[in-house]
Amino acid sequence: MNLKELFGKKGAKTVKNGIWREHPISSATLGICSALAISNKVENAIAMSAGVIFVLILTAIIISLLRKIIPSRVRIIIYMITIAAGVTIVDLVLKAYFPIISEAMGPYVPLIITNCIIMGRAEAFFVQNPTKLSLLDALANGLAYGYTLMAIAIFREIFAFGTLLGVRVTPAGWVDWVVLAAPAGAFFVLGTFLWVTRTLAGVEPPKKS
Amino acid sequence: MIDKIKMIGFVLVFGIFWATALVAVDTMTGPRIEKYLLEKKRKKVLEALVIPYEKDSVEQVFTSNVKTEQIDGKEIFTAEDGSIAFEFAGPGSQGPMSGVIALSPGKDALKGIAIITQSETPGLGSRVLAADNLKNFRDKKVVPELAVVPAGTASAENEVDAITGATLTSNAIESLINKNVKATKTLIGQ
Amino acid sequence: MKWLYNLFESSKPHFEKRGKLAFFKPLFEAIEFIFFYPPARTVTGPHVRDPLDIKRYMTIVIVALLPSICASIYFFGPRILLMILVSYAVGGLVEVLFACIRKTEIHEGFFVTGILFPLILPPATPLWVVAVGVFFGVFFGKEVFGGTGHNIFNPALVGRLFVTIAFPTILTTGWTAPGAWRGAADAVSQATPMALAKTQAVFTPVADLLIGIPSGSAGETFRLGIIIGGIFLMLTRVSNWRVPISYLASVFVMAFVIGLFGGIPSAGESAAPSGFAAAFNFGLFNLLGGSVLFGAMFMACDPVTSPFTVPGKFIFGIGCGVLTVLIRVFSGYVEGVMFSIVIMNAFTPLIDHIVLSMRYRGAEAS
Amino acid sequence: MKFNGGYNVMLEGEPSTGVAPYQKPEALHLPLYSDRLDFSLLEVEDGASVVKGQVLARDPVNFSVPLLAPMAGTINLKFAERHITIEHLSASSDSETAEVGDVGDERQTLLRLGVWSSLARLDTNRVPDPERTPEALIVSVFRFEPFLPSPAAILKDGAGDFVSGLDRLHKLFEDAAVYLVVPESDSELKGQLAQAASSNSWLNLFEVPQTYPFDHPAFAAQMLKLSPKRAWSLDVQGVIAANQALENNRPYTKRMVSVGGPQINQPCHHHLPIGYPLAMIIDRQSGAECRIVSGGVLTGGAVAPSQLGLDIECQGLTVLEELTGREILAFVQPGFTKQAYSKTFASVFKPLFKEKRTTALGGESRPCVFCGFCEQACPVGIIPHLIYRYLDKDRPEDAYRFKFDKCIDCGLCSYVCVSKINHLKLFRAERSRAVTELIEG
Repeated sequence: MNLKELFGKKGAKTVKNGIWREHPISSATLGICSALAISNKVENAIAMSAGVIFVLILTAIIISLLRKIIPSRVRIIIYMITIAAGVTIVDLVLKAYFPIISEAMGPYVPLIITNCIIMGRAEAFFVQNPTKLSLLDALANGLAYGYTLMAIAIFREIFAFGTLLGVRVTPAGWVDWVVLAAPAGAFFVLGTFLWVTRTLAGVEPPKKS
Repeated sequence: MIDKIKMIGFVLVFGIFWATALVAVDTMTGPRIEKYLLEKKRKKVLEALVIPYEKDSVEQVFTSNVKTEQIDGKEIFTAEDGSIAFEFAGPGSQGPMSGVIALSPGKDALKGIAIITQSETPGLGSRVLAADNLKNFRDKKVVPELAVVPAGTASAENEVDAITGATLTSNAIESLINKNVKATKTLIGQ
Repeated sequence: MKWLYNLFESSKPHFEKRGKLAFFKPLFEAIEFIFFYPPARTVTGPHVRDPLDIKRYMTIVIVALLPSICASIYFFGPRILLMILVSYAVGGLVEVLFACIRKTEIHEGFFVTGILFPLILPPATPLWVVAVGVFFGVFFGKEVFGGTGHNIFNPALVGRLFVTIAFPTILTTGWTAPGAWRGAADAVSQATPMALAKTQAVFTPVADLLIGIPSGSAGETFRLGIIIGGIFLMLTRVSNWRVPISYLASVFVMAFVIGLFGGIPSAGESAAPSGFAAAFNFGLFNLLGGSVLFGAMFMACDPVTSPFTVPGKFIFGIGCGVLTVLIRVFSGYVEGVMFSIVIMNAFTPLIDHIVLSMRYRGAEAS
Repeated sequence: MKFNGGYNVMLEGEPSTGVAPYQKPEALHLPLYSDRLDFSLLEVEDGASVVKGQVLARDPVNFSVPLLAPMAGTINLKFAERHITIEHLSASSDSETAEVGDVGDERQTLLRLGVWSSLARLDTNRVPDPERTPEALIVSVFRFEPFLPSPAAILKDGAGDFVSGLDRLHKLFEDAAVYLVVPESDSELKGQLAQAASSNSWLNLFEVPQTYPFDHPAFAAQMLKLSPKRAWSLDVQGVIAANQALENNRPYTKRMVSVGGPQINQPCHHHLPIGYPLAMIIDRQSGAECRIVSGGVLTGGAVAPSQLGLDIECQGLTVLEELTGREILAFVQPGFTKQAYSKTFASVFKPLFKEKRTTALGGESRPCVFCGFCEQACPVGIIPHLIYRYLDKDRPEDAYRFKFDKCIDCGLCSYVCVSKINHLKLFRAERSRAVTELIEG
């Protein structure tokens, strides 16, 4: 299967950029806050990624559909309203149907509003591109965010709780690495993740002035 | 001018649309959320009062076993055997802590403790607050005062063994219990 | 030694640019240069140089640590040797890997980190925790910053901090009583003097502290040896006296002041002892108890992570001392040395910057 | 006055104050270059015969200071590259010296007779402009850097010349103040100088501890708060030569040169003409590979193997053995025989002794660990490692912000460096860059 056949030339490029070359976390360092906070358990990471992907898609559809009639002076407000509404929906649904996950994620669900990936993509992409491309972009970026979160979460959950998706995977006598359960531990994992992916993707560090 | 009106109009329409959508979602989810929160509190009260319950039968067990009354704005839960439970909140060793304390019918001993929120050091202080360890507090005298003593030295009726390496959390919960028990006893006039 | 020299000479080609083992050239060179100094000459003036080099500089620190190392082996058994071995092996591996990948020399700073790290751990720490800690300390504490000379935090302390928050249960219960390994089959766990003082208001006598009767980190119990080693370091000018002395003095003064105002922990109902003598004793206990001595003599004075300006050294030492006592008395932790040094490490560049900008206030860029 | 830092390098082979007897050479090889000068303008032709004091070449950059013939003989320009060789030397008396043109003012006399090139501006260390006048003249009467000629040897029978030379220079420079840098300890010579100073208000003594580099004129200028732009320095020989030039019209072509170092059999002083063959004065102990350092071992430069004779600015020669062997486990040996700045060698338990040093770097180059030794050793109170860091990052403006301009290039920071960093090299490069910029801009 070929990306180009599937999505066309432009679409393939959008997907590739989103998932790897212009990875929102490792290349643009966006969405770090939630990546640090919500990556302690795979379960939470899935919920968070799903939430972000949902809001991203919602925003992509609405903004790209309305891109020609949104007055440019109020576009940021429009993004905000859309994102905030989407997040509130996610929050309410989580609270009602997945209360335990909602509690574990605490204030970070409402804080999806401030997740720069969504705002950034809205301003950089959705408002300038047709719906189909925007959808692809939203999906790609959401997936990139998701797999990053998952990678970190898998590592952290195994080391910090000895489990994977709640199932014990470590041998008897395993001692939990408590630090990795705390956001401080996420810093080390995320830092190493950024280092590895940036080296692989060939991202140059910012030049010193 | 027309631009401005258009702009304001667009934002208004857009906002109203989303407001409606949100109201709809809220009406759909609201009852479920409320029910969950209530159930959560009831579970903790039942835990503290050491009343067994099934996952699905919380509401039924609670309503049939526990009476709720308000004294000076504080909820006091009374079980059939006369033991009472009440919520508490206060400083732990690393951060705030809240939960439910239950007293025996004679109001001189602990019936049980359940923790709702806590922020003790994971793996260290939080071991004190684990359900298994909280069992050690059951039936301990709170008259004159509950005392947490170094591990392995508990002998008197009001003494609880501390956990090695978690003395500070043990001390924090000890003083929280003593303080709240005294306050509640004055409240209910005993 | 001739045979060894020939061995090095004959195996050298394998590590040259085209050789099979070219990747491991830094490791080969490091081992070779330990035995045979490189025949490096001066090129321009000064044509003669002082004979002191980094290798000897670091060796002196290890020499100063010898009393503590010997005492820890005496008190806690040959297990300590194993811990040191693991620390050197794992930390060395990280160091060598980085040097090989970066194609630089292997720097000597690790000699000190590798021995300091096991000495600041509880003596019953499992070996795998030692390995994790030293890996983390060297990797995140030093190598990611660019290696020896570029690190912001003391690598040994970074490792210690990591295992402390990663494995709190192990790191707070591994206190075996000194000498217990020779008697009981199971090492007896014993609360440290700082924990006893904080939770039960039991103050260990000064004489016991000096000889090392109460429990503590592997290297910190024999305090007489630490004092001797620290003075040796200061006399040889390897550590600058300003940091340890201001650190220790400020710990004493701070604890004394807190003692005067009744901050001494008391057991149960009885009121805290107060008065001049009690405050003095509290100050002395804070000075000798816990790891203040070890931290001041061997960790805080690390030249890379402490300020290089003279007033900065005093500020750094006083900051460490004040923070240590504050953490001990007012926080949930019984010991604050590690945290205070790491916190002050973070302030080091700021302290230097302020001191320099005051010293060169009138100076204008040309 | 408070003196911080400084350190005496204890090197074996200090030249005695005795002057070795003069042996007549076969030929003189005058290098056309020296530390500061470059005699690119030749004034003689191959095969010409010259008399003593005749101008052989001039340095067009430095106010045309001349290179003078020290003895009469025949010129050979082909013998060696960038050298003027004088062959068939004839014993000449003072009457046979080159013809003196019209006696101009005294400055022209000093310039023509080769004395002016000994003067140095303290800010740039270059030959000063003969049209200008300094505010102060600083003469260092003692040298602590191993091994420069001992003023005691030079002044043995020239003390009178020295004092009257100072008087003449003081008048020549329009009543400029003259500062003599002398050691704190008492000596006969110092007594004489103090007497001269007490009777002449323009003559001042500046006492310093007997430690390197407190004898440095630039250091004295800093401590005395003299403007380095307006202060010039001259060595003791230059003062005596100035007196003889002005009094007897004698050209300055013979130098007192110290020859020392661990490899020299009998370290002592020599009184030699410029261009004297180096091979004749270096009496080595063994055939080991050696480095000849011209000037002190800290600040001097190595003499190139192609250089055959004494150059015009050479003050002393120190011969060091090049390091060839490899020390075994040097970092764990007690070190009873090693003098060190720090107290990390067992030699601290022994009284001070002079050590036989080689050109060993003494370790491997490493990144700075902020041990602070360079700052402690620095005599002018700057922070060498900080300045090095900025210069290394090519940020000279920051280096000057931290008072890099106070640096006197004594080289102690590089000497004591644990990480074997050569601060001096970078500092000198920056200074020469700045001087070039100053002159061109």
